[in-house]
Amino acid sequence: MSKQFSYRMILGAVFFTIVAVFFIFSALMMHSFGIPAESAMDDAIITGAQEETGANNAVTSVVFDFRGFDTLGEATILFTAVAGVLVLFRRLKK
Amino acid sequence: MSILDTFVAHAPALIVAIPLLGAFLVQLVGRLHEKAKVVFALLTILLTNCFLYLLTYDVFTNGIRTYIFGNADLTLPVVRILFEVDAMSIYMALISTTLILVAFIFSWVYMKDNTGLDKFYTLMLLLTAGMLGMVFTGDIFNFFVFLEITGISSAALVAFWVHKAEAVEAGFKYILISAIGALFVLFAIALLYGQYDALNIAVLAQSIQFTFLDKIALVILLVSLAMKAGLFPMHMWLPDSYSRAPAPVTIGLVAATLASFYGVLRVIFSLYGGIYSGTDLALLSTLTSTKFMGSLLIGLALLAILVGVIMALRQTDLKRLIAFAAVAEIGYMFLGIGTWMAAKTVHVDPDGIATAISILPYGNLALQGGIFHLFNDAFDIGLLFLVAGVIFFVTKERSLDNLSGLARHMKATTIFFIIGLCAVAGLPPLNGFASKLLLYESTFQLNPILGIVAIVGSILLLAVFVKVFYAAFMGPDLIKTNVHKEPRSMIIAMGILAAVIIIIGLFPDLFLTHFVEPATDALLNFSSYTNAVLIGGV
Amino acid sequence: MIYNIPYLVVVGLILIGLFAVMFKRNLIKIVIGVTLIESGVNLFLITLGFRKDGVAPIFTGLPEGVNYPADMALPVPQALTLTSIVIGVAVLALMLSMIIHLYRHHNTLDVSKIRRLKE
Amino acid sequence: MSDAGMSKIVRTIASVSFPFVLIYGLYIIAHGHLTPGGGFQGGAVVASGCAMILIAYGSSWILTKTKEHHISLLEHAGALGFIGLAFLGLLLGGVFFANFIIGEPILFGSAPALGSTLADINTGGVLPLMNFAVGLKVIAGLFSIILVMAYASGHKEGIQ
Repeated sequence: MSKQFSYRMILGAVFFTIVAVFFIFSALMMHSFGIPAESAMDDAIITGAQEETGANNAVTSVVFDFRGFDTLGEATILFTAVAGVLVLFRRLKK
Repeated sequence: MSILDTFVAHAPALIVAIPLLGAFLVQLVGRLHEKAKVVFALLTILLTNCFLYLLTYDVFTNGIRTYIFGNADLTLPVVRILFEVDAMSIYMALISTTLILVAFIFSWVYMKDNTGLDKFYTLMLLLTAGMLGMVFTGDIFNFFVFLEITGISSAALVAFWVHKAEAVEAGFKYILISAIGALFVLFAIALLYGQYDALNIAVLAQSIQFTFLDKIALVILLVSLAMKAGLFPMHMWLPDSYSRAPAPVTIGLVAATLASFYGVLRVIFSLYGGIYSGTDLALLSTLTSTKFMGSLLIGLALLAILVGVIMALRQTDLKRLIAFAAVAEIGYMFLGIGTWMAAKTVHVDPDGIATAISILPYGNLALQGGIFHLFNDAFDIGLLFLVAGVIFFVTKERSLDNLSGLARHMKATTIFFIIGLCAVAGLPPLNGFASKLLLYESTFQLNPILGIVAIVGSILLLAVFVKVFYAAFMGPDLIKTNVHKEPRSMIIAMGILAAVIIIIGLFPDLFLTHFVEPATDALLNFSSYTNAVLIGGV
Repeated sequence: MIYNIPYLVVVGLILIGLFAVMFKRNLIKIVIGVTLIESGVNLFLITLGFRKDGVAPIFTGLPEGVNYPADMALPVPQALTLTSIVIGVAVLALMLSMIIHLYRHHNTLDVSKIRRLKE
Repeated sequence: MSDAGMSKIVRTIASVSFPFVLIYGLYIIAHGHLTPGGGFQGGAVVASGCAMILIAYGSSWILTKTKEHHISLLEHAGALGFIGLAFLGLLLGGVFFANFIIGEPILFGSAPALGSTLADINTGGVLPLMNFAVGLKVIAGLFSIILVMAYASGHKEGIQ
């Protein structure tokens, strides 16, 4: 246990406490569970899902249509991870 | 509608989609021929650049352009993802694509002895797509997705030389930092979503009330994005990953760091722009918090400058030294934002009643300086990293103790290093001087000490690099005899950056009026950013 | 206030994860901490989308008498959570691969013994 | 460990239950636009089935049956299919990610009646196609991650 290490521990503990206090406060100040404060966007999606996308499953309609570009990004992330893992375990000699 | 108009209309989507498509294809193309993947990756970036130049012309003449995915009509409430491209996004995208183009040219010879090159180019293209997505998107969750793409691909690239323990360690640090940072960004997004049921930045910006939860979300967003941008107390990952990655990847990382910095700008000026960029009297109650945040950013920025420079003085590893100089440069950029925030003032009439809020002129000057410096930092630090890469490639040495007399063998590299040195230190004929002068002037007006610290930082940077110059380029010849000339592709790559540095150094006014000022105005013009979405500006 | 217990659970999960990341010295435990934070954030997103007495936002075989959209859970947080889970898997895979390499290089998982990059 | 495979009992149970896992996963993918599920979820189910086979038989055995780059090819096919559908939306529907099939008299083209309906697979436009593309991508992607990591934990030299 070097001196620098304990110094870091104290700083970390202070930081952690601050984060904890703020997070607990924010949890207490959220709107009540089960009663969304605002739902205009989601209501529009639920009503529009069948007509606009032809899907009975509103979640799928969000995933692939309303927010399709996010899903492209998500598939890209999986692709990135596969490429990354393959890079890390590649053969190093030609 | 002519074919060119069609291209411009779809350019925002295509600029992100083309590198993605290229990334999906490059491994298949790479099976054809050894060099095919490099050529293909270069062509992809060039095509992206073509669309970007078209879009640049359009945005700088016609203003903000939006692109809605999946449906051409904008319906309220905004349910679909949309891209919102303003001058600031274009400014960032130009920097990123140019740096990536240079990195690809540089990697032609630099990476030729490595295996797994097809995946290297895949990851580089994904990194490009991620950065471009980050700067173009107008949707905050989409921003998070692209932040993750950028983070994951760059972490894998940092660890590209897996046979070196330090590279893997740096990669692990990077992915840990970026994963935690991104998760906290997501938490903040969820806080905002839970209150306003919106994910579009413009819609959120319009409806934000600055409640306690909004403040927490703001703090989380700023801290995690500043961490990814390498601001002072959270910069520890930056020298590790910058110095251990292959040189072309380091260039990409510089651009990725700046994309995170762009996130900070977007959060302050667009997402919370109603509070921070507004000058309504109704904002009087938030003025204290604005000024406090400004002072906090100034303090951290000054510490970043000093710590970066002092740590750079102590380094013997060339790339690590440049990385600490990069920490200092990032400090200058944050100094610009901080000064802008602190430069708000209240006008009081004789009865002591506040009549108006305004931003002092030097505030805008400081912001311009910061944004100008963003560009200069990318190119100067990028050039220096390339020089370090060439030295590493030729001599296989990274420690300054073992380098000497390089100027005898590598004339071109020496010249490029001198250009980079002068630009980073902010010497008059080059671009670093123009932006730093703006920062000195404006910060000096806020508080003389700030200006003095900024100047001292620059002088120390000069000292650092002069020391490097004497250690590495001057002095007796190397004992090693296997020093050969630098390959031509590397000279071209460095030449592009040096040419940009010199041209902008010679004509800073033109660049300032045609690029920096529109970008700054786009950031400051909060209502046009929100109105482009809310009052259908398709 | 009593209805905010789900949010407190979320915050608890995130804090446990953060604690593990900040104070544990075993690499695997640090990664477990990251996944805990991620689960906390995912849970937070899902709790935001819940509507009291709501049904899943799926029209196939929807029971009689459900008036939508007022009685349906919000679909967007579920889609966001899906995205976030996949991102979590990707990050986890890459982290574990790097840990395998670090273990090969150093023969230990202790952070304090691995750290070579200092200053 | 992961390389040697496991006992005969485990192998037999794994190979008997694998087809059921496969069919269940494919069902989830195919009905993604109608019932809970979709490309990611179904793909994860199938990939976990593949992981079960991998654990039962060992990564070396798998690598004698198939090569890693074949799986990688499948993943590319999935990714290209997905982004290709998005580009087709640009060409045929006028916008990137346009749902260009819905309303056309082709497969998946019809729109469902509003409100509570029975499951009709012939709806959803590009959604089922995207589900398939993403499903393929997730199966191949997750399986190649697991395969490479399992192989790497037993062997020093890299794969491919």
